[in-house]
Amino acid sequence: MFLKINNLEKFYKKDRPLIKSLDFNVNKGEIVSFIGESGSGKTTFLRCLAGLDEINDGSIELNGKILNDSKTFVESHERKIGFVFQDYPLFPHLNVIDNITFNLNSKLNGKLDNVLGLTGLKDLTRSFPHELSGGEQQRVSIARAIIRDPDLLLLDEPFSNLDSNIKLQIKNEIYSIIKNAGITTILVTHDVKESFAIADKILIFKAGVLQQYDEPFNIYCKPSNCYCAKVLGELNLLVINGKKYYLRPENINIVNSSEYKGIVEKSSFVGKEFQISANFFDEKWTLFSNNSFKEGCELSVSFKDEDLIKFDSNCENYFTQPIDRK
Amino acid sequence: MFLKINNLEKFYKKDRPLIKSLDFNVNKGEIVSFIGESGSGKTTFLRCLAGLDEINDGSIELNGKILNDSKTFVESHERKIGFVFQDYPLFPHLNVIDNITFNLNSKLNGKLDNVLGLTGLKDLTRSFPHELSGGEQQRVSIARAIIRDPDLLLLDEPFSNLDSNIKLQIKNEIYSIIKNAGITTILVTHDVKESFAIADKILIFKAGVLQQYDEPFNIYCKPSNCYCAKVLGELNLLVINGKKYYLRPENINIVNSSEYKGIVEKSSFVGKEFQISANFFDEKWTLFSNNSFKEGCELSVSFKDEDLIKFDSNCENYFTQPIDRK
Amino acid sequence: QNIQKTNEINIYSQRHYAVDELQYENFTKMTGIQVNVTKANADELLQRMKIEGSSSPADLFITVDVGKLWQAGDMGLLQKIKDETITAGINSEFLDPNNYWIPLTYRSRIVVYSKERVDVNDLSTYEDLANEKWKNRLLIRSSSNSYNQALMSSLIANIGSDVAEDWSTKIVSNLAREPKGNDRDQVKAIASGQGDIAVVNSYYIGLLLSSEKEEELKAGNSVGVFFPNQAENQRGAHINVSGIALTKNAPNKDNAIKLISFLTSESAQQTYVDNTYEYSVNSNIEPNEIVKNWGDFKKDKLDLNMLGVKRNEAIRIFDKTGWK
Amino acid sequence: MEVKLFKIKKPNYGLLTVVFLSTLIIFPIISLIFGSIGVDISNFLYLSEYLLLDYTISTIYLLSLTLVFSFLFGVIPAWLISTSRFKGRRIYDLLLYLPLAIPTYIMAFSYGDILSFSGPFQSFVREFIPSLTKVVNQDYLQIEILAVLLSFSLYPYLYAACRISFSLIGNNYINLSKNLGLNEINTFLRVGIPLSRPAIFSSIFLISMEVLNEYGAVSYFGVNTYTSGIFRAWGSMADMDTASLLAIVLFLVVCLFFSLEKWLTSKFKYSFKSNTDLSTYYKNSNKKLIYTHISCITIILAAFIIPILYMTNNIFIDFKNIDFFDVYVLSKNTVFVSLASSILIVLVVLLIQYLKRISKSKILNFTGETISLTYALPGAVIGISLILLFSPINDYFGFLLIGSVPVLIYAYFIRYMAVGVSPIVSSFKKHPKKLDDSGKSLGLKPFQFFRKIFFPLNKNAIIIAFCICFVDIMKDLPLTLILRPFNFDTLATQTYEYAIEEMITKSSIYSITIVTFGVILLSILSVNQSKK
Ligand SMILES: Nc1ncnc2c1ncn2[C@@H]1O[C@H](COP(=O)(O)OP(=O)(O)OP(=O)(O)O)[C@@H](O)[C@H]1O
Ligand SMILES: Nc1ncnc2c1ncn2[C@@H]1O[C@H](COP(=O)(O)OP(=O)(O)OP(=O)(O)O)[C@@H](O)[C@H]1O
Ligand SMILES: [Mg+2]
Ligand SMILES: [Mg+2]
Repeated sequence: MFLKINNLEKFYKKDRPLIKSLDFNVNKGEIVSFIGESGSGKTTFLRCLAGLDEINDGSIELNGKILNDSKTFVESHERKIGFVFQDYPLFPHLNVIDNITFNLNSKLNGKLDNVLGLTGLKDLTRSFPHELSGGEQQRVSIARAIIRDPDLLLLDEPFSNLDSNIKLQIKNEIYSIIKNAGITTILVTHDVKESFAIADKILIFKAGVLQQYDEPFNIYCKPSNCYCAKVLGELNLLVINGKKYYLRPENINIVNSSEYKGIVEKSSFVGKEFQISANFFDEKWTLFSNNSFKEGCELSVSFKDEDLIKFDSNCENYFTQPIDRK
Repeated sequence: MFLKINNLEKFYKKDRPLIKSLDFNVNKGEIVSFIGESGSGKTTFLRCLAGLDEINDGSIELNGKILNDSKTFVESHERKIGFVFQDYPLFPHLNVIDNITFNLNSKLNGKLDNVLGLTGLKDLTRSFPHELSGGEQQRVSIARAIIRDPDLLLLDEPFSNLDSNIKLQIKNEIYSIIKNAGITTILVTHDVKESFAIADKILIFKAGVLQQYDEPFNIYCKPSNCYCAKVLGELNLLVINGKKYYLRPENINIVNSSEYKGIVEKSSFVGKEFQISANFFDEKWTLFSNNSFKEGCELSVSFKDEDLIKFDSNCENYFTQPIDRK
Repeated sequence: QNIQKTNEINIYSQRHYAVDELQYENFTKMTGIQVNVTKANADELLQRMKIEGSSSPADLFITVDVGKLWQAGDMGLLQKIKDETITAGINSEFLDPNNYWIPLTYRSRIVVYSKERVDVNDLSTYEDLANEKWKNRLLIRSSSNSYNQALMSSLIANIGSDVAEDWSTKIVSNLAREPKGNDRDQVKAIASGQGDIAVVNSYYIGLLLSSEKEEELKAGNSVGVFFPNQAENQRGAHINVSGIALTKNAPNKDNAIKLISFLTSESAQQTYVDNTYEYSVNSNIEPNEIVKNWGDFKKDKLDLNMLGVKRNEAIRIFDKTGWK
Repeated sequence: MEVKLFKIKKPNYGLLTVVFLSTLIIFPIISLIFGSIGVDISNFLYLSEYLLLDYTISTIYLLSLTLVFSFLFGVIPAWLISTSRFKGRRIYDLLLYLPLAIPTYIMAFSYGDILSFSGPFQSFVREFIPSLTKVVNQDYLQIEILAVLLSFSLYPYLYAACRISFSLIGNNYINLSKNLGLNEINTFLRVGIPLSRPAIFSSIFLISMEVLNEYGAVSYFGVNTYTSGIFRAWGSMADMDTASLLAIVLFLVVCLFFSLEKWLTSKFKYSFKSNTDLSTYYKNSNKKLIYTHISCITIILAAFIIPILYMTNNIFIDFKNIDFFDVYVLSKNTVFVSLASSILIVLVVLLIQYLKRISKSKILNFTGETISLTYALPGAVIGISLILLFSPINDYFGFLLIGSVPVLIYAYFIRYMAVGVSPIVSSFKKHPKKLDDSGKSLGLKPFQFFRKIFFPLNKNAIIIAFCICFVDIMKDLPLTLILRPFNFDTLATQTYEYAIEEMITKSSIYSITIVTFGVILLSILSVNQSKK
């Protein structure tokens, strides 16, 4: 176990714990994607890992060394943790190169070139932060973190301002850097696609509680509760004999006629196919089709019974208290 | 024509024009999505529209009134343009409510509640910016822009820090607000999905030049050049008899055997299906499949000839000079 | 170390004129004794001496207001000086009956008047300034000024506190403007016509009349000097002395005495009058030319210690009667 | 939850240092407060009955007027110069700091003389425009004019702090405000000023304390302020205890305001947003340019050039009597003590602010603020309390601490701490905490932190703090008077001694030397600044 989080608790106001009791481990070299709603405490958690905030209870252990518990607090600068901040603050008095190599004194010419190339900053080395576009600033911030081979890399929405092209490129490069160097990484992102693409494990976090922590495929196929299932993709609710079942949009086929009928509400082109919102049994469903349908059209669909997803009662929503996973 | 951009030119350094000659019109109530690479000048363009920068040549006309040309410059505070900035600055000394209602004095209780509800900020009205998460700050910034019914709404990556749930909700709400009020909107985003979902028109911008400006469906189906085609989705290159053809991943079917064979390089689960990178004729192709394939597997594919996309020679890349579209 | 000690004197002084330095230089030249001076406000110096107590380095205490000398004695900070050689040359009317301090120079608080608008015959005494006829014509500075406090103390001692209080009330109602500015400004105010008579210290007129600035000279020349209470059976003009005293624990007492006798010597007294417009306490020394022109005058014979004794009462009268 | 009794961190040297330093700084106050327990309060009651109400009213009136004028002279030019670029901007920027080098009482005496019957103004009118003689022949010693004169020499505090603060607002907020429909004036009022609240508050505090502690100019103008009460108790009634009691009451009132402000703004932040452009914001219309030039020139002329011309003229008049060797010796003394103390102050302020910034300790935060409060006590009272503090040592060891240069420097250090704090805090509060976080996560150790982030980011403010401290200490009177070694004069004491004896002419060479040092210092540093 490389990174061990034990019963971590964190609050800003005592009566409103933000992180109730977080408990998970990450192996060396793994990339964990941390998924949670806006304001759920993701950044706060990363700050605790980086030593910018103290935890209120529990412990954080990295590489066998306690970083923070009720007795110990290792200062941030002694932790060797790379952090790409959500709002990518850069030092205003330093240009791109100096920001990236800030506090590094060893010769790193080759490496620097490499990092500059991968983040597409070669032409901007002498620019100051305020002369950069949002995405460029973000890339400097990424470059600054990965150039120093941290023990643990924390990425807080690192790609939010990058266009798909450069994002893809950087993502792939970071992936290979991380994997080659075996840097344990925690990636906070809102884009589930991204998580799927590079994460070894996904951690779903909601209401201060870890909801599920597993490999992407497992989460997608065996979500521990309805919330987790929804996070990874849209879910259509179907009530059969008073029992609730869920269906993924891609498992629904549009057929000429069937017992399942609905009314089209909106159909919009999403590239490569149309996304259709329709009303089935008073529930709003989403499905995909290669054709567009007019608003008001009737639509018949079919699906396989094995694609129906069912949750037992305590998983119909999300967990509000930490569950014992041991 | 509500918003008219004529031959707009803008540079920071004279020898490196950022926007070479931009020329397009937007009708009242339309939502235009502005797509361009990181650092291509999108924010700069919005700043010019908002009157925070002066253009170097050409003109901007809103609602029949010249805002900026070689003789006129209407000051920013006289323009009534809503701007959600990319880095969502909030006044640090004002709480959420005061930030949102800054410089509004009319009674707007109902509206305020409405906006707060839609952005999910009801519990945070008394918080100060430094106590907000990244996504919350962004939502305040959105709320602040839409509460004041601008003539023109500029959204610069407004959803970059929002989780899919709240993003969807806000997007839909903004969409209906914009459509109801007939607010002309320019949306800068990196997420092509988003553009498809809410934009009436998409403007693709590259190398200082407008590449294509059309409805989403048209762009997807009739991209004016290779670059535009690529922006909207991945494209696989196929060379037949020395001629270049392109294929969309979704138009490729995996079959048991065919004359088109490739080697799988990586296959990753992206939710609902697997994305497969494979090597076909020394080109890197992307395709989708419901099953995972091992690295090194051989893969046979087929496609319909009508799905092959072909560009004439000057569209094989992107336009580097403004083209005359009249 | 002993030798070093005998070779210096430490002075806490409220006086800060160039002439003082000249005197000390002359003294050092004469005796080889080093003179160390700390110049500050009298009250702060008193406080400092009090706190320092027996470890105070000060040998001598010099002020420009005899009230503070009295106060120092009252606080037990001084020791008596009984040295005939010193007092011999000094006009006995300036001497401290208790021998706590030795006067160095003196000055009078006099009345000046507009030569244009005031008939000098209308002027008579300090008491007369309370007369109705000076309504809105009288100029004087604020009551926080120690010269005014000394003047009031002398009045209390001479005419009793009730009469003095009544006087003060009337003075306030006669004022041409709120008390403000320094003594020179009172003269300038007469020149500019804001008032007709003013109460000022004598040497400021000397300063004005010797000014290098033409306009100041004009202002100085526009007023006449009048010494009040000069008539027969009147007590004479109010005076105040600048004096020196030996501290209780003076570490260099012998040197200190030497300095005192030097400063009271005729040559040093001559140096004073040559450089300032004060009067010498030695009757043999004639004042500066400008000052001499005003003529001789009768001085109030009041025990100068009264200027300190009555100080507190004076202030309360000021406050009560609204003299700002 | 378990109770955390022991948190094994490294011993918090930072905290210890700060507590030690601030104890050093507020010790005299504490001793004063304890010393005043159980003193005879009859004089105090007497004063409060007869005078305090009166004194308080005129204090408040004078203070309000002075603050209004200082605001006009300080804040508006600071905004204009920070947010626009025009020819002459740099020279205005330099000149606008300089009136600080003119002591308030010199400003008052000079203008008193300039405007008086025999002054150049009235003489000129009498000579050349006799018809106006009646109009200009006024009593100029009015409280309103005093307020203007005080603000002439005090506005630079506001100017300096606002200049720092305004230039660190960041394009980002300015753009936001433009976009939300505010024109420049409204941006100034609704964004510039609120975002500079710490700067404005701390300099208003400095100015208020200067006004409250001002005695020379105030009594010359016949205005009785609270301080007059203190000196009346002390000087005239020979009652030091009452004087300290009054000083303590004032001190407590100030503390109250201070805490109130801290409490009110505890949640506010004033930093700019990171990655923002900090330079140029507003275009200059011709109208605005004219206005800018007129306002800057008027202020510089009235607050600096005229008094300087007056002094220079005096010097020529009195040229033959000037003892240049004396001027040289005094300059040496003055520069030495000012330099030593201002370096010390800037270092300590930096240390404390820096530790405050990197630590989350509440105690540190608290002490960091309190050290400015010593400024609320009149210098003379601090002087006496130091004598009180050191005389036992004198007794005990048998050597003299009081009246030695180290104690004098210590006294300056205590008293002028607030002057150094103001610009540095204004600047520190402007820099986003995010930068600290980045630095920490990039592995900066505390000292490196200072060298690599705080120093470069706050360099301007540090330079300005140093200059202002230096100039202020050069002007110091009450502390120097009472605590200086034997035979030790400074330019300020000499200026004062002549001025108080109504020999302004003679004092001019000394005051102009003070100003000259101020000019030299500011020029060197501003040249240094512009290299950047
Ligand atoms: N200093 C603070 N004081 C009080 N509350 C705070 C503070 N910082 C953050 N919060 C609150 O804690 C919650 C979690 O914040 P955090 O930044 O960790 O969210 P997040 O998961 O990163 O969200 P996002 O995806 O929007 O960035 C938010 O609701 C925020 O309002
Ligand atoms: N003040 C400036 N001075 C010089 N160059 C600048 C300045 N501001 C921006 N630039 C440059 O202009 C280019 C365009 O910047 P802009 O912010 O418009 O990009 P953008 O399209 O918004 O990119 P992103 O998607 O990354 O936000 C960038 O390469 C940037 O480096
Ligand atoms: Mg966050
Ligand atoms: Mg941008």
